[in-house]
Amino acid sequence: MSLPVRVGTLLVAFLAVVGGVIFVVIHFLLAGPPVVDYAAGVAPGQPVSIMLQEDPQNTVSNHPDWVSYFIKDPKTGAWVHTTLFQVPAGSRVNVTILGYDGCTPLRNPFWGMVTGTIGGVEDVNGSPVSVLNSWASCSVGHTFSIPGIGLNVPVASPTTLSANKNVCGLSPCTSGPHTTVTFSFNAPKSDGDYFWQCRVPCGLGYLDGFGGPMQTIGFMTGQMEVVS
Amino acid sequence: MAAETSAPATGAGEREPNHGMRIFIIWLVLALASDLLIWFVLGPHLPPGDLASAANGQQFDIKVMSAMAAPVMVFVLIQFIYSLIVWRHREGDEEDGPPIHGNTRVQVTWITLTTVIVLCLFGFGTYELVNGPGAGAGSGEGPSPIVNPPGAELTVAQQMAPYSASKPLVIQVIAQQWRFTYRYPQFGGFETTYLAVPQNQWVEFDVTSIDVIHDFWAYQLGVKADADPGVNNVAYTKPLQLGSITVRCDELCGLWHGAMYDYGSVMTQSAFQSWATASQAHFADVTKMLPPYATTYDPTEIKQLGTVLVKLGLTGAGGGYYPPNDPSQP
Amino acid sequence: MAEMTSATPSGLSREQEEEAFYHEAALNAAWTGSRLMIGIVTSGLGGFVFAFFYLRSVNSHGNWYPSSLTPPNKIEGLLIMALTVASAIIQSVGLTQIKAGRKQPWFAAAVAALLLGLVAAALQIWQLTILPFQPGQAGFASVFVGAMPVFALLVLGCMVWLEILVARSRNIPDISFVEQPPTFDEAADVQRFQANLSAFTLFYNFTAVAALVLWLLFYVVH
Amino acid sequence: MAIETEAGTTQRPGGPDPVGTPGAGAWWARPALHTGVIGAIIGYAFGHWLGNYWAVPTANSPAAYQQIGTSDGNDFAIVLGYTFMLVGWLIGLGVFNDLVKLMLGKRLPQNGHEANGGVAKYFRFTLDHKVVGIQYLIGMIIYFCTAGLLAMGIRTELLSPVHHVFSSSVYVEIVGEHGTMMMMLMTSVILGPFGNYLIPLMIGSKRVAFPRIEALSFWLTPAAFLVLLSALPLGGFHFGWTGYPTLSVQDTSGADAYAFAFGLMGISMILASFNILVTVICYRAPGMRWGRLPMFVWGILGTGTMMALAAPILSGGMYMLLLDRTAQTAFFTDNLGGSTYLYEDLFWFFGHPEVYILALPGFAIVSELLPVFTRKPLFGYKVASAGMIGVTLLSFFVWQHHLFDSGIDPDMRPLYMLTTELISIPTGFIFLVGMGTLWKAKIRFTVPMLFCLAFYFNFLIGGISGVYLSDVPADTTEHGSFFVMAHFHYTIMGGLIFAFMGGCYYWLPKMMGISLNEKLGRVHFWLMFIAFNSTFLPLFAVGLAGQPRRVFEYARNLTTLNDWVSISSFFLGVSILIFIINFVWSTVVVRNRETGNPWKSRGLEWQVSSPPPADNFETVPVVLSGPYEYGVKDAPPVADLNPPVGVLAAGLSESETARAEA
Repeated sequence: MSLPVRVGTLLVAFLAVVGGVIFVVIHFLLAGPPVVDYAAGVAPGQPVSIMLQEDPQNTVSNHPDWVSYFIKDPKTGAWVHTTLFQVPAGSRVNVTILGYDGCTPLRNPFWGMVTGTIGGVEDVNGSPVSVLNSWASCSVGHTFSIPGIGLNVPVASPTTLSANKNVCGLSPCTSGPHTTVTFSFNAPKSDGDYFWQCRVPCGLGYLDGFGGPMQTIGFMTGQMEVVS
Repeated sequence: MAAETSAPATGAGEREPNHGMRIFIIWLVLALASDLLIWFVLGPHLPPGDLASAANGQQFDIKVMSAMAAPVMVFVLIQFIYSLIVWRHREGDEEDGPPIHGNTRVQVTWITLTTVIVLCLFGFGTYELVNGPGAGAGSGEGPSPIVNPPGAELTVAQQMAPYSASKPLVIQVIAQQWRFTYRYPQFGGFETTYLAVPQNQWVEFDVTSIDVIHDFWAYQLGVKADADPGVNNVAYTKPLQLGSITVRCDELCGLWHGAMYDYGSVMTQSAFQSWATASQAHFADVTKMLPPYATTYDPTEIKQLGTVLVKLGLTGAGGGYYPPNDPSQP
Repeated sequence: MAEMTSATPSGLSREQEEEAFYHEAALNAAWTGSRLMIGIVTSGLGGFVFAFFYLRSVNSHGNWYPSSLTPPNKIEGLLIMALTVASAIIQSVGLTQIKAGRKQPWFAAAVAALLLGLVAAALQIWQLTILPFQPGQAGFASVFVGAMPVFALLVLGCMVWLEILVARSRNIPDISFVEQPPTFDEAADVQRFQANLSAFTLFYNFTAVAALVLWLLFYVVH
Repeated sequence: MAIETEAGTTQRPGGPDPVGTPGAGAWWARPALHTGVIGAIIGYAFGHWLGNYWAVPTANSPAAYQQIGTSDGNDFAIVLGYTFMLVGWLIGLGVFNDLVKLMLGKRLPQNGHEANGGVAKYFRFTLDHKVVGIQYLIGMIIYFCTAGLLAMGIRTELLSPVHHVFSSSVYVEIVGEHGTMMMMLMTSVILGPFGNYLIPLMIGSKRVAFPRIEALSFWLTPAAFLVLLSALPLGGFHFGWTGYPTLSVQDTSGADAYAFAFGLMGISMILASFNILVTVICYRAPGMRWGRLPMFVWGILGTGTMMALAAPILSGGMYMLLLDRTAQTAFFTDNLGGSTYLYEDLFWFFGHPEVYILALPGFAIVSELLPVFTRKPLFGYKVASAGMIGVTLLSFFVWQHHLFDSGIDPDMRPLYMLTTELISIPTGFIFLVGMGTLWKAKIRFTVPMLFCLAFYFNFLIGGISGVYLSDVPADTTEHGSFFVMAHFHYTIMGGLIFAFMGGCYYWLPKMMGISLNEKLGRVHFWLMFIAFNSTFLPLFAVGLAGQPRRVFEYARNLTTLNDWVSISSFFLGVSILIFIINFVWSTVVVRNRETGNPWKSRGLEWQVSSPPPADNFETVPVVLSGPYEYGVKDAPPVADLNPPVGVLAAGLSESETARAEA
């Protein structure tokens, strides 16, 4: 091969490699679900109200059988398929979670205890509760736990057999048997990313129930980004 | 390396200096200096510190290993640097070097010396493991440790006996994705996320997991033990000073492995006892829900499962990965 | 290289000499290679044997071999093992024949061994489709489901090798096994065939031993 | 055998390629890379369809593999897809052509001529060990750079303890991809290119024992590489390179890619080592006694032995993992009679020899190069070879030191402490040999020599830190921390990769007939040496200060050290980039021809022209003396390249001569 051909081939190969790397980085490594911003327009220290729902499936993704959280966008009011949200530093966060999913026993019943909320309780359909027993009764659907700030809230589930067999079938859920869980906690004063997760083994079809949606951001685990 | 630096070297025609003696003297000075430095200056600050007996033992081991290694390293480095400077190729010299194929005395000496050093280190390490201050060096020894502190409690009945300051404190470490919880069987078996240990008392960690493999690493206590599902991995340490403890998971356990850490503290005897009693009361409600204390747990088989759950087709807290007719469904 | 083909004291040209040199190296390679293969496969099967004894000694949750486990059919197991061993024995007997210069008896034995081996592998695969237990039902079940396809694959691989030998032997006249063939090429061919056959026999007999060991583990010891 | 000489053709050592002769028919009709890719695509599609067809629960068999329905992931389809993809890839490359011919009773030509296929031959399944060597070389550089880029990603994330560039999921994916790619593919970084290319030349052989197996071993590596990368679109795998269950059984489909690729690479290792071992044992030239074997060959012999005996365990372990993930066996699930310790034992029974598979070729290269650039015989030839044999043997008896804290057999720990510390004795031999060879030498600071010297420096730190890890109490702090990470980067990156670079600068004139730019080479060396040490030396401190491996959040007081390391690592990346530029510039653009023996080496491979003739040697050489007789008065030349006719015949066995005469 002559020199121009060789150099030309080299250039093409070089561009192909650079293009490939950029594609992989953007498409696979930096891609992720959107972040729902609860901090925009809220002065630091002011309370924010966030709303989540947990669904027995996720028919808007390519994993229709995976359980999933959805977060309500404060601006549009639409349910967003993500588990990332931003709150202002040092503010009181009022959380409402709509539990549309049925019950499952916790792997460790210890997580049936409410910790880290203001007052140490959560309100299940309006009445305060501090402990839910997921082994003896059908009471816990999922949990909302932020270990970094010691927060653990078991999200109650519909307790009757018929309700559990007739959970909503289309996400984001708008109707069907569900519970409403509310609680408040104080966001940390310094900014940073705090991961949150569910502790119920709800990754059905995965060993220990902890694969799939449990370890995929956008389904049952995500991050609370504290911004100041 | 010092390859490019030009240092004064003996000319070719001059009397051959005694290279061996030169290297030996340089080595002696530097080795001595580095050993003194390691032992007296660096030694007391070496990780993981001296908060607990196991940590202390590890610090001592690292100190001794460093003191042993430094002369060896210094020797090899000096030998290399000296050779590179003195015997570098000179411009215009196209002759080959002297045909030295080997030297039996040097070879035998080297092999003997390295063997002796290695065997000494082995003897030292074994002594430290078996008889050192750390009782098993703070590492996980499995369900039946060979090195136990006095009064170690290895059966469930022994571990659940009421707390006494004269016996080791038993703490069960339960690892799960992605949090450690600590269970204190001597205080009614309450479970908490905070690790508190008393000063000047042996602590027995019974480490287990209810899902994948984790590793319990209480850095300042000098304790590291894998948390395997279905296995009770025992490790001992004796906190000697008051202070805070960092606990990290040291075995990749999935998505949030990097965020699986928490903190604890070494308290005085009395502070610990009042903390434990208060916690026992605080967690009383949730303690009633916990499975009876055992060395390992199998959440895929839950004896007290509610009727609605059973009617839903659930037998335990598993993922239903294995088919329903298998004996267990983790 | 034509200019180097001058005669030598041994009567060989350089070309022939090199040919002979690499011919001998190839014969040695068959010998060495078969032994090394046995080492490699021993190591591979050793993993399963280790798994067998490790899980058996741990007996985690009493689930190594629970009483609820229906064992694999003993007759099937015995048959698979016996067919493999018989195949290896028949082929080995055939080898003594061809070494004594009788190709046809070996050929018949090899074809028979080939059929028996294929039947054994097929039986093994069939057995795996009708097992009376779930793969994850017990430690024993897991090791069985893991090891047996590897064993079947091993036997199948041996049968491919044997088929190659059978196919190749058809191109070699019977008389070549009785007396030295006339040309260098033909002689080399026969020798390579014989070296290959010896290597195969050794490896296949090893496979038969492996069959016996696996049978003992899964049907007798368990 | 009839040897027709045709104009414009050269003899190929392995015989004609099974994929046809160049010039015979259109290029696209002959098996090569593109047909392999087509075969792979067809194979994957078929396998994937089969997996969906067979395993997805239907109305008739709802219970079987019900997890596929609930988990939204059919691992059967993916694993079968990979399997058939591999088969299609190999069929497309023409790997099975000769097997089919043999099964049909046809003879394969043992010898033959073939036109020099130009660049095209490098994209084909070929029986020429020199082509395979070059293929390996390019392949290994690509794999190394891919994994290296991922390492840059890791260090970018670790710039800050709280603010994240990647999500934790992607971070763990990158860590796993980097580790696995390096650990599985770099096993062949020296045995592949230099071993396959140079071993026949070094032992004076015109051929290798099993050219088809050798070529197959290479063509499995791109498959393993791409399968491993395919984990990214599948969602990655989140358990590092060790793949401990039950995490790896629990993970999503990316785990299939990990297990399949790693197991496949195990097979490639077995095949490569099988060919090399038999070649060294059976194809040495007359006079190439064991006592005259170059050190490089000794090292590769040890490496091959470890590969051949350890890699089957790896492939077996990965196969069990795949079964647990697909067929729902329970090898590693404790509730069902399995044990995670089983995997840990199987993995490390391979994994520890593997560490020496990665170290020994480095020893081999430096011991080979040192005499050339000191112009002295190797000091203590027997000690050096004994060291390599010792490392090989001992490497099988140390694996449980990875499990000191795991809770297995506490009473076995002193034993493994002993074996682990013992292995530093044969490793020390290599240092003795190095120091002895430098003694009173005439040291030439060429680029390859610089890399060799850096090897000794880096491996000294790597080796000594390894002794800390063998001590159970000290290991309790260091296990699983960045200390371990720094330790094995010192031995593998600082050892193996530095030696590999030295080998590149030293042997590229031989292999390609092209010398690399020396100025750039020096810049590459100094930058790489300084950046490497600046990257990994602080990590010992980071580890001792309590930072575990594979975390994306770390203590804030370690930020400065981590930032220092990250920035150094970017310089390390730049140094590799300089190497790539040098490599590409020298081989593609400038092409500075080098045909002779630029290093005045006595190595047998340097006695023939560069690059060597197609058949390696005009005639089979007769080796007359050892390879390191520098400065020895009246030392005979290393070999008689044109021995009188009859010498070869004299070495043959009686019957052989008699038969040949007939």
